[in-house]
Amino acid sequence: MDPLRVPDDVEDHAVTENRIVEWLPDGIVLTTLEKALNWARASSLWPMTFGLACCAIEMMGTGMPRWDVDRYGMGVFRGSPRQSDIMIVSGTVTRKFAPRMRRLYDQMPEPKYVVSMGSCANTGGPYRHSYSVVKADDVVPVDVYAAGCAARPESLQAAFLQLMRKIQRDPETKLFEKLGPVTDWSGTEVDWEETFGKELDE
Amino acid sequence: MNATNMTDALLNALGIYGLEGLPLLVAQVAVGAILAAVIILVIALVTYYKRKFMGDAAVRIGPNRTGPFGILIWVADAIKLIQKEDIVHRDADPWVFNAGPIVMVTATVMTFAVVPFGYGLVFSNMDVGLVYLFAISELSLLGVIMAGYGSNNKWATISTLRAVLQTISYEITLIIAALGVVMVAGTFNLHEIVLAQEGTFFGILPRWFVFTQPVAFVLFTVAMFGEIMRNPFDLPEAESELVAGYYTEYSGFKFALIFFAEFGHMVLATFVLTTIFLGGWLGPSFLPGVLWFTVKAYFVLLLIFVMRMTHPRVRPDQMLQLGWKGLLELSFVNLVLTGVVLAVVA
Amino acid sequence: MNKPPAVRLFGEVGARPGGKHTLECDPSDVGNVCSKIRDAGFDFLSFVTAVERGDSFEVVYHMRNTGEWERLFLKTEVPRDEASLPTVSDVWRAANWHEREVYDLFGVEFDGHPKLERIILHENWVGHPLRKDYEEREQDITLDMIDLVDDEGGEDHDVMYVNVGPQHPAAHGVARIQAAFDGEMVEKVNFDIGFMHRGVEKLCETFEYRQIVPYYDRMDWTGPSNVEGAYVRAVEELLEVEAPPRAQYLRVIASELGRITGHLIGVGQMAMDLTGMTGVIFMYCWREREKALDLLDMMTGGRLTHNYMTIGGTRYDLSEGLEEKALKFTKEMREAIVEYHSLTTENEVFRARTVGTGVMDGDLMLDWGVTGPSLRGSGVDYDLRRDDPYFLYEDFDFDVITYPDGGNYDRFEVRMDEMEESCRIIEQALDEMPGGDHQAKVPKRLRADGEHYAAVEAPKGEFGTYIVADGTNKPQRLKIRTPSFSNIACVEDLVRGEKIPDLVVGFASLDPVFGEVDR
Amino acid sequence: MLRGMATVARHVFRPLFTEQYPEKQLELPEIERGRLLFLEERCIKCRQCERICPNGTISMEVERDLKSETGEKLILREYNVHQGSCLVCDLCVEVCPTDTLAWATVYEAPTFKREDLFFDRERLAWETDRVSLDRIAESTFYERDDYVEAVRASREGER
Repeated sequence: MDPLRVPDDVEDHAVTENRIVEWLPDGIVLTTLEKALNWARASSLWPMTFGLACCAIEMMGTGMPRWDVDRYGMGVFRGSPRQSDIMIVSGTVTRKFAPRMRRLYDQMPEPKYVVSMGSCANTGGPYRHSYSVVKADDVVPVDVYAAGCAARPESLQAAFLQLMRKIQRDPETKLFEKLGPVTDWSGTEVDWEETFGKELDE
Repeated sequence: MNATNMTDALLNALGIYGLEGLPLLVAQVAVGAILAAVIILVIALVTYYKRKFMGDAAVRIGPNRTGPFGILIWVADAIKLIQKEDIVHRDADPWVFNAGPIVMVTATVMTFAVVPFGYGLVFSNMDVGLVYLFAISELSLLGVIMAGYGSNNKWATISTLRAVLQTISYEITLIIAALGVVMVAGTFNLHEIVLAQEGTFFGILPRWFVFTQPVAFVLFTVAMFGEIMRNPFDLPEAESELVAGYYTEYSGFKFALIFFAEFGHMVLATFVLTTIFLGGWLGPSFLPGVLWFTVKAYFVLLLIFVMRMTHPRVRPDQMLQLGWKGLLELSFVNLVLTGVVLAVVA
Repeated sequence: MNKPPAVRLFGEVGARPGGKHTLECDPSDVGNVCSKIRDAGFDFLSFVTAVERGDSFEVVYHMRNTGEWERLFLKTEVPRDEASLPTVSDVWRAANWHEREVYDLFGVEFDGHPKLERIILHENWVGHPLRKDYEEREQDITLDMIDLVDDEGGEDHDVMYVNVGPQHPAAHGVARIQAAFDGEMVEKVNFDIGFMHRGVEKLCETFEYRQIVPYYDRMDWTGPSNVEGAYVRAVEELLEVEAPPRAQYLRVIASELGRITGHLIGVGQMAMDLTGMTGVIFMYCWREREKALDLLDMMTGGRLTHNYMTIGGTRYDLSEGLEEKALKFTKEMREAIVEYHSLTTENEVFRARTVGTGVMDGDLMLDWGVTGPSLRGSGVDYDLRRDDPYFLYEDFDFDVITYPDGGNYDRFEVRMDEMEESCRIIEQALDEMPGGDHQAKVPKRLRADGEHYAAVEAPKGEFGTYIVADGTNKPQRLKIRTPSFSNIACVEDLVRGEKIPDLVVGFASLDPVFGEVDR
Repeated sequence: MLRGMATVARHVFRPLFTEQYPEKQLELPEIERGRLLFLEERCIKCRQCERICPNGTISMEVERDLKSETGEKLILREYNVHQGSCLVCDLCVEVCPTDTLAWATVYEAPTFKREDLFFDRERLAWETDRVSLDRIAESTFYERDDYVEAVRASREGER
């Protein structure tokens, strides 16, 4: 077995179930509360100061005046994994670094999200035939993949917006008018239940 | 509003008179809780304002998506932090670790009790207000020590050592500088200290202690920056060196408490500076006193923000050098001079 | 003195001449020969590497005489089975890390080396990847193999061992500094690098010559356009292709824009390490950087990874409207530099923090192999743009900035002033832009033979490429000499006895980029 | 010290530098390399792009068909571009003799699954048609208006 693979017993965190809601009885407050919680989670994603390679520079740029992710409430970069909500895998994940990255991920409190930024993190990118490079999703479960090499700040922001959508589980939410409904490659709209329903039920 | 105690004033305003014993206690606690909530709201708004102002100064926008102008961002932050997983890691000392933030927040909120926001608008009009203020605000250092020790983390340890060093070094200057004011005003009661600043020199210059005690003002401001651990004295939480200082290991709700306590401390400092040196609520009568107080505190807050954005932090040894070899001597000199002048004038 | 050094020296040091700039000797003599070479004035060791030649490894040393601008290669062959030779880390300190790297990637052992351990790969790694017969296999690296603290030092309870990194706000990427703190004092630091090792050198052996350029972009991600030059220059000189003057001027513009973007990050990050994340100076630096990136985007079609220089020219001609935008930018840049100064060097706290800390004198810096602004901050007047001109840099009028004291403050100031010089060069280049084509005629299939080393002055220092070609369309070995790798080696001397905050600042003042360090 | 604070204070009143991304997008230069497009009708199956691609982002499958009715000797079976590993280096576009490949200034591609970054032949055609044809048509850089028109016409005919 590849030692860097995610062990099976780690719960698929992709959309983590809400602990508070779990023990509440089904009914009145549930949906409203859940909506409020998801809104709060989506509006206050604090990223970890976690730069790897070239994309890290663009990630930093995304936090800087020109693009200013603080607009989405993401401007609070935290140095400590304990206080951050989102890990941006901004660059090549090497074999030597992968165990450390996994540990950082484990140190983050639930609910936590991972954005894989750029070709290196997505597939190994330019270095995919190298002896020392692994993919981001070999190590941690990834929520959103942002393409590009290096991913432009807009591309990363689009990924953030998609992630917020995913957290809110609402294809129609107002925050993201520009992006339109989620479509798959053939242009048909994604069935939200089908894509995320499994995670919702668990 | 003649009562000099906000609790009584509020009870009077609600038409509740003459309570005694347990009902009085209950009523006071209830009113106190409401007022504490107001303070908490103010501090929360300050966190929002800070992000907006910092954005402005860096030619960017700051939060603008959550609610109108992003004003709900602190709500989102708070809800998110409260529902986050609370991690107490294996090597931590759970009791000390958990109690630290609570001590910090309690100490911070308690200190607001003696700050007069307007004429008669003070939660508790103590005669030893200033002493109470310094004593209780020091309690939050205990919280810092508990947090740093309980975390069992090396960065937190270094940070705690720095915090203790720094607070001890600047506390003395802070108190001695304030003593100059106390000597002139002749009282420890904050409410009366403000009243002692009434009137003007030559009809223009207000009789604020910033003008009668300028050296003390400068010393107090510098020591205050040391005390609230903001740039250029933010050694304990130096992000680029110590990750997040003594709260490196905190997550979720406890982190929110610490965050809140830090901001509370900052807001408190602005209030105290306003009260002692800038004449509190005093000002031309076309605005109510509370508003004058707010305006003054706002400018002090701006000063803190701008300092924070502009200045690098000093090194620990430089911090100690400044504290023990500069400020302390000056503060004593100021104290003696004030005494001499007062004796001569009397 | 006009004779090439190899001819002049070979009798003196007891080695055979192997070419114009090359000496050869037996492996057992290396230590002896090297100390003689050093005595002859070669004070700067650029790199040490190995090349596989059938059944043996050829170990190559490249030295420089910074006073008179001479260069020298020393080669020696060791058999593959018992690859071992004496160390030269006592001759040049710079050899320390380079020899460890050769040991790590080739398995060549250096007798008498103070710390011959793996430097880039994980200590449990099996095999030496740059050997031609290396087979990729499952490496046994798992979660529980994270050694948290290096506990050497035993029972000394006054000393606290701390890991700074690999994930730390001041790690500038992913470096692990194992530090021993005595209270606030830094007793000892030990670097653990290689977290960003992507195996570029091995990959490049499988690429055709023109496929390698984009990989250079991804090494120094703060100013990629300079780094492309290092490769393009080496290949052009090897193939004896000459790019037309217009292309050279375009390359100069791209390089200098890249230098500005690189220095803005260097300056901003150092200021941020001093101020904390709430400081505005880094944000202001990024504002100017975005403008420069826009220009590069217009010029090259990519914001960060340009792939602009081709062998024999540039990919695109000067885009329309770039000239006036660039002139506007240089004007704004000069204004911005005044603002940066008001926030940093004119600030008393900043001066108190940086002047006189992290001081290292020029000779020691050279001994460690430090180049670039970090070296010039120690008063050594050494700039490849002037001393070994490329891309027609000799046409331009610019000053080489040096500051005398060698502290953190001086290194910071060098970067600030170099940005102004870059603005000057850009203006000159736009002003005197020659006409003509931007791409020379180059055969589609490139085949090269021989070996060559060429370097450019990247924002961090001397960025060089050592190509060994074997007549096919792929290089047989490509050694990339990166400035940051040599620069950060000196940190252990730089910060010893300083305080924790100065460890962070001293490290930042060298402006390391980990794509370069680890490749 | 005070000058630094003055600088900061001055910036409070400066115009903002921020681009509000989702509402406002930058005008990118025409040579911006965003996403790779494949205009299949032009392809002569020479496989040069596949060969020049450094990391195997482009992969194609060509079959030799000597008895073809259309007269073409080579038939393109597969043409895949893995956007997830593309390093936007421009080598394939440069090497293509018939301008089959082109760049669109499209950069947003957040996906929830890694497989969604994989573009096979069908998807490339769709992508070329929907996302980027307009942008290419507006661009003078590629000088292929006629071709874009032709592709669009043929697509509409198919529907």
